[in-house]
Amino acid sequence: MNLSQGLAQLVQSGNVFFLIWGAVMVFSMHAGFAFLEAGSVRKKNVVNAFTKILSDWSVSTVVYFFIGFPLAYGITFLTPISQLLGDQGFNLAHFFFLLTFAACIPAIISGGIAERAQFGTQIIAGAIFVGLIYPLYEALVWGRFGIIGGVSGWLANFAGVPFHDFAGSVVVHAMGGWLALPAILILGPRLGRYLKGKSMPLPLHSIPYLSLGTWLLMIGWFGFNVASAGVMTRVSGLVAVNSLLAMVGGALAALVFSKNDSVFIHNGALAGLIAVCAGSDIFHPVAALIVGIIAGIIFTKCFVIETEVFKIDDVLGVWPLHGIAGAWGGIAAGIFGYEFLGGAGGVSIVSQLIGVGACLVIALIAGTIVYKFLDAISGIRLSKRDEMLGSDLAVHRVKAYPEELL
Amino acid sequence: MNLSQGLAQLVQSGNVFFLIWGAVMVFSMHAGFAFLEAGSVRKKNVVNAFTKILSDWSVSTVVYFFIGFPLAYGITFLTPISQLLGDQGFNLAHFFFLLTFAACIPAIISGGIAERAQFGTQIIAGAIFVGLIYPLYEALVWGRFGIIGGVSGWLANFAGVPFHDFAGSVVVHAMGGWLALPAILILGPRLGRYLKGKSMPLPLHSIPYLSLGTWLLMIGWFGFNVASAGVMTRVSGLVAVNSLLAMVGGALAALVFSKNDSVFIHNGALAGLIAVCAGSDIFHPVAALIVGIIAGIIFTKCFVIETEVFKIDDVLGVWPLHGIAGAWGGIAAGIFGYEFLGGAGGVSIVSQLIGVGACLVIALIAGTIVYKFLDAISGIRLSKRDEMLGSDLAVHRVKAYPEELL
Amino acid sequence: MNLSQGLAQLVQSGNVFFLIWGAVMVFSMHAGFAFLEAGSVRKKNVVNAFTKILSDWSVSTVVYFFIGFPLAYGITFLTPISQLLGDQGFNLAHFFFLLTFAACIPAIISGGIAERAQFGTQIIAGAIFVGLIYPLYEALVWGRFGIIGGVSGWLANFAGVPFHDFAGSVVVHAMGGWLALPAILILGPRLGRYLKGKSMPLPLHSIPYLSLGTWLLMIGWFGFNVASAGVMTRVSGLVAVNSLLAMVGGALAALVFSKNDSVFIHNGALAGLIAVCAGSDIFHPVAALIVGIIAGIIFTKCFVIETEVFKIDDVLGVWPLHGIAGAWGGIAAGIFGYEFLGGAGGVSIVSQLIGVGACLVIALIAGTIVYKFLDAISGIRLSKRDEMLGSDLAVHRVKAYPEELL
Amino acid sequence: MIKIESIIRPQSFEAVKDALAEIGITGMTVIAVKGHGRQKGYTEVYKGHEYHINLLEKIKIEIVVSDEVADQVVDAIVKAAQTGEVGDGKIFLSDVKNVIRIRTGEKGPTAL
Amino acid sequence: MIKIESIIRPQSFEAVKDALAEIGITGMTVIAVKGHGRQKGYTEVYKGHEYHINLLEKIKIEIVVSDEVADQVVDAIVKAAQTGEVGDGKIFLSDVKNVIRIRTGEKGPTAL
Amino acid sequence: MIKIESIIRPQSFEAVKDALAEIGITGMTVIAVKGHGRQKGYTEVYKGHEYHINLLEKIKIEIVVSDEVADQVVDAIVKAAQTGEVGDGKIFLSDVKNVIRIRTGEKGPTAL
Ligand SMILES: Nc1ncnc2c1ncn2[C@@H]1O[C@H](COP(=O)(O)OP(=O)(O)O)[C@@H](O)[C@H]1O
Ligand SMILES: Nc1ncnc2c1ncn2[C@@H]1O[C@H](COP(=O)(O)OP(=O)(O)O)[C@@H](O)[C@H]1O
Ligand SMILES: Nc1ncnc2c1ncn2[C@@H]1O[C@H](COP(=O)(O)OP(=O)(O)O)[C@@H](O)[C@H]1O
Repeated sequence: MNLSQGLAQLVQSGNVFFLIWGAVMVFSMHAGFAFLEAGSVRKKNVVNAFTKILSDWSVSTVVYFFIGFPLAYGITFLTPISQLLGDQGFNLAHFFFLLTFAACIPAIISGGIAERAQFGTQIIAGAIFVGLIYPLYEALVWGRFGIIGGVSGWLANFAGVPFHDFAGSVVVHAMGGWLALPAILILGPRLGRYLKGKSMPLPLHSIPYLSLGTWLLMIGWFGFNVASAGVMTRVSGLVAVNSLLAMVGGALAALVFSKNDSVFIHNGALAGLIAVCAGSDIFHPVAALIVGIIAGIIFTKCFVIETEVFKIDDVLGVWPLHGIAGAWGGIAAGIFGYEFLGGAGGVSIVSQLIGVGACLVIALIAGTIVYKFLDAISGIRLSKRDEMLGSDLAVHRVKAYPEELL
Repeated sequence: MNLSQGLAQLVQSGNVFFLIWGAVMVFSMHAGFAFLEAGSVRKKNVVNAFTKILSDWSVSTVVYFFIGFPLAYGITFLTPISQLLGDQGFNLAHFFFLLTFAACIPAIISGGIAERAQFGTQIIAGAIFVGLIYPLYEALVWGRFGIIGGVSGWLANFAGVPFHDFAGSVVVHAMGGWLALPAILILGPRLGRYLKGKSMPLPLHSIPYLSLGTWLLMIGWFGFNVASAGVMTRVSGLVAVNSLLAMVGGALAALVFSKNDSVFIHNGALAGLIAVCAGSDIFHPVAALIVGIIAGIIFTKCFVIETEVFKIDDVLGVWPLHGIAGAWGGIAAGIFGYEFLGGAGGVSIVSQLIGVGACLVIALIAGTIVYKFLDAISGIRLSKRDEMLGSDLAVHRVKAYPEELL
Repeated sequence: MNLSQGLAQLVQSGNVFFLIWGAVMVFSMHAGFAFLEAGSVRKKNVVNAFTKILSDWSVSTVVYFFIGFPLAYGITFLTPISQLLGDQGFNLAHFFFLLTFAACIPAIISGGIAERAQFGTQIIAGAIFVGLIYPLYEALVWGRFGIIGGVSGWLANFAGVPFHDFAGSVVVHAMGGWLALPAILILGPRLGRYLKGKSMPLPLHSIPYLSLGTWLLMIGWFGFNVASAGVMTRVSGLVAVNSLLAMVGGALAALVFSKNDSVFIHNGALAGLIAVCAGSDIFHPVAALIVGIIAGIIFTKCFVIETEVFKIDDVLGVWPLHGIAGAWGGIAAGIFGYEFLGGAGGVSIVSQLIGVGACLVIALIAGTIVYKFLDAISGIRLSKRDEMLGSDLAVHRVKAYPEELL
Repeated sequence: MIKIESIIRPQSFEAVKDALAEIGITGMTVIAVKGHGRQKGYTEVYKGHEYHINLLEKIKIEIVVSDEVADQVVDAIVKAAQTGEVGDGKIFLSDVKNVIRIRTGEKGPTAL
Repeated sequence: MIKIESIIRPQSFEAVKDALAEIGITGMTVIAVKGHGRQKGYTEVYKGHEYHINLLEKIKIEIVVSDEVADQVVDAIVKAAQTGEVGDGKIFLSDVKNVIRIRTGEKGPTAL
Repeated sequence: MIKIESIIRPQSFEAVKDALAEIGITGMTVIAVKGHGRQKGYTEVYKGHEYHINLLEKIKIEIVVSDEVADQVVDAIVKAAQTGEVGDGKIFLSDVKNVIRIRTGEKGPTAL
């Protein structure tokens, strides 16, 4: 083997390894989703949280493998193994990495509709989103249609530069959050959540689980953003540190604005991470800190408005967290990405607004149609009796702590 | 430094880093073993689960460093440090990676014999397995004897191709599961597990811990399988995606066959991962999915038959999980590895059956001898009083939640 | 791109990725600190543990980014983004990695002063340490002053070789532990910890959390030590295996000396890891095992002496763990580092003693001044009422398990 | 004095507490219990083995009052906790001979 | 009516429940308690400091029945819960003045 | 015989247990309860929504003794559990008709 072949092979190996590393990091975020939800619901719905996240992941894998990924990128894996191995399985590793993003959609929704949604219909809704809706928008931004995100797509022609979403503030998080909103509205609040117009927050199960979930998400997020470079040779320390600074910005802002509230500081860190995805490759670190601070404030304020003023029972606050902070991230890339604000340039606020707007429209429409349809066909909400008993016993016939008292 | 030296050094660095990454991933699986067991036993044996796994790991490290690894590969580390550093410590990294496999043996057994086995004798049994029995079979398959797995070993001559076990479905999991079986049988069931011939499953402590353990195992497994390539330059996206698909296949099959049972979906995912190890480098992804589905069904059915029909008190179901699904994985490599079933070829069902058979025979004989011997010498079971009190208080003199009620 | 450019770029990418990998590993150790503390305190201070660690992390990030890192290394990031991206963000990745070390300081202290220290003042103390004190000593050893650790610094001239602390036994752990000591002494014991001169250990909340925290620390530690190589091309399998052997040495020694105590075996593993950091690049593996064994014994004995004889209420035992075992690690590098004891050489016991001594002096003085000062200004201890109610309700107005009983 | 022990559904607890507050009762001791009665339970499955569970979560409230107000308290609880379905719970009344307030050492009805 | 409070070992609970079911008793309230008595405890060690613990886990069963059946219930419990070793527990009997079934408002023995 | 039910602060429990041991009382049953009374509670905030909580953690100790020693027991508890601040708790005394020791089947005061 000569030198240039050796180097090429090493580059390829490095790229495959890099993507697998990233994919596994984001895979571990799904354990984070599970614990975040398990900590935030009541004890009687804890088993359901774990089972749902793992089932959603599994179904997502199958539909994204056979349908979603081929749809978004025009690459199918129903080809001979020799072909799959041709590039040391780089395409497969790429699929794995992007699957971990796609599978966030049902995981995000799950937290909003917890404690009263049916298990079966939610799995189906998740499959539809991961198999069709998400890949559609993905194809527009990152994939083969490129109308919004392609360097020579329609938007690039229209606004000068394409929509920029480096690691999915919009493609993943805003999409998930805005798909969740119709689901939450159609389902209505949990029994006892609002009594005679009075808000009666239902106590959560466990701050330690909530914290564990958050840590798993925070840790894995560095895979989410860093490996979004796509290949190791484009890895960037800037992406890592921007993610870091936005995360701590969100945490600190939430801490201050909530007066030391533990639930908010954890969610604030996540809000910062969600907002920084889009522009983490082009922000100056100081800008990333600011973007994160704003995201932390957004979550702290919007969650309270959503649940107390609008009386929308969004259990984990996924709409303000992923939906609004994600949209903010997309817009922020169109602000702090500009060179005069310290950014690396190559963005346009117009493109960003259009890209974000397209996401919201698609998500709201798709979410409404899918959940209305499923509701009409088979119902999406647990029966009153099942909801009172808790989905753990009603659906999975086991309690979170089977041994407890006798 | 010239280019070719630079490249060679980079390759070597990459390989060392790759193996350390893999080793750490599998090391983290041991936390998974601990939580899986802690969640599946009763509260009074939770501390014991944690202490046992960490002690087993520690003892395994020492015996495998001084005895097991040298035995299997003919490499000793009792040499000058200059020699150890010669290859940037590649051999040491390799040892670390393989230790993480070897140390699975006592961790697997631990789950089957939980809640009634003595702490001390089990440590000794683990040391014997990791120091002698496991390295023996390892040497036959992967190591310096190569009779079963070597390209020019006896089996390769006899059946045309050697036994193929890429990442240890058989070498690690079947070995662990079939070593556990005699231990479980010799110990007998826990007090109260079968009353007057009636099966009375003892309730488990915590589904969240069981789930955490499973997630740690699932995440780390990508290190287990991917880093089994041995060097970074042979990393393969196919291995990662095959592992993924078998995992979700196992999870989904278990979910369906158990009617939404949370314990089964988690174990089903593990069954899929166990079964795919052997052939993850040569399966077509679709075949990996099928192998996983079958593994999920195997666990769901066999566990119930084992514990309800045969009345074998295998607490975590390690025999069906690691033993049977592991053996299935070895055989599956000899089915779906064939080119006409989409595989990469180079396997023989005859070799696979012989390789698996050899493992089972060695494990059953060694397990029986070691546990019978230890039982005769010093007893392997807790006293009735200690078992009723729980091993946490009896052995470690502390409860899992010392603060609870006063 | 020609070959040598290609190789150079690959080396750089590898180095950036390597450091990010390491940084994320050590970042995940902070979840470990949180769970270790949450498991070791009483239920009424669990939320505080999580909130404190995340707040400390966030504040540390900001102060180390703007002040600490520039101070220690003379590198600032308030430069144009083009410059930050020049080396693919290698400097930023380096900052991230070193931040994860710096942020250990408040996390270490946190465990010693738990359950009675004020939230706000502790955040400020942490900021002072991470922004000024730690970077000062860091600059002396690893950074731009180099008086103690530089190859041409004062100590190198005085004793022939500079102070050797590969991965921070002294720079990080001893510094943290000896800064904690004055804080613990100034605060005094928790209410009810010593009654009429009698020691009344307060029961801990959860062994599973303690174990989870320990596992997170143990796993992440391989990033701590391995990535201390600084660049991937200097990665060393020896460092990984030395860390491993010291860890199991510490665990086994603690297990034996504490008679199967679960708290001690977990802490013993950490003691081994703390002690091995300094010399993990130059010890022979057998020496690493011995260093770990001694560290395990040190913790087991010193903790009991500290809390039972001297009646110092060091909740998690951070002084014996990080302080004493860390200092031992620094000294051990000056013993087992010598070639006649199997080491790689290049060390001097005189340098090690001076380096360790300097750390202890700086830490004791700085810790005393900072805490005395804060105590005088605003008080560092919770009011009696708040301490009795627990900091969860007093400071964060939420309980760890809000749902519990009604 | 009379001791009123009520076993109620957990979800009725807030309403009962409010009803008691309305009639001026604030002293009470609350215990998490499991109840067994006519109420149907549910099925639990543990690793493929089915169980029928009929120990259900209940809340027990213990209130000691002077004889005169006992009836009023009982009525308030019944009203607040009644759903009409099996499992609403029971109230048991029994005599209390004496009460001591630890803080002051006071004895008898005034100590309540 | 009589209130029968039994404090038993947790591991005897299933047997006691079965024995009660056999004689037609299903109404009961169950509480997890800690008991202190003659039974030896165990040693706990927390970070090198030894404790002797003698608060042991027990189950308390409260059953209210009409006077006639009280003896039968006591016998059934004693039989099912007796191991003969210290720590088997105690049964306390006391009077109950009235019972109310919340679901219907019924009072007196028929409300049981 | 008399049943002494004391509701005390968790932090007083060790002192009460010691005081009881001193006067020779070791048989007791202990229950974790929540208490509601005059004692001020605290504010809890859950995701931006404030609550006032006044169910506080208490320990309930149940002791059955022969009539003669009841006063002595009450005095010991009051002394050990008194801090003088609201929330110290209450002691309730009531009659017990009979006691059975499960281990032996013994009945009456000697079974204590
Ligand atoms: N005889 C009894 N003694 C003690 N507790 C009882 C008795 N009967 C019922 N209970 C308690 O009251 C609860 C409700 O009783 P149940 O028979 O289910 O409903 P209902 O009171 O509506 O007929 C039970 O769960 C149990 O806790
Ligand atoms: N005087 C008492 N008052 C209240 N509970 C008691 C009393 N004596 C014993 N108990 C309860 O009965 C349990 C068993 O009592 P113990 O003295 O250990 O055994 P035995 O009843 O076999 O002599 C104790 O753990 C405690 O819960
Ligand atoms: N009438 C009552 N019935 C039952 N328990 C009571 C009653 N009054 C008080 N308690 C219990 O006693 C505890 C202390 O009472 P509280 O009024 O707060 O203080 P104090 O007894 O010092 O006036 C309460 O938390 C509650 O558990």
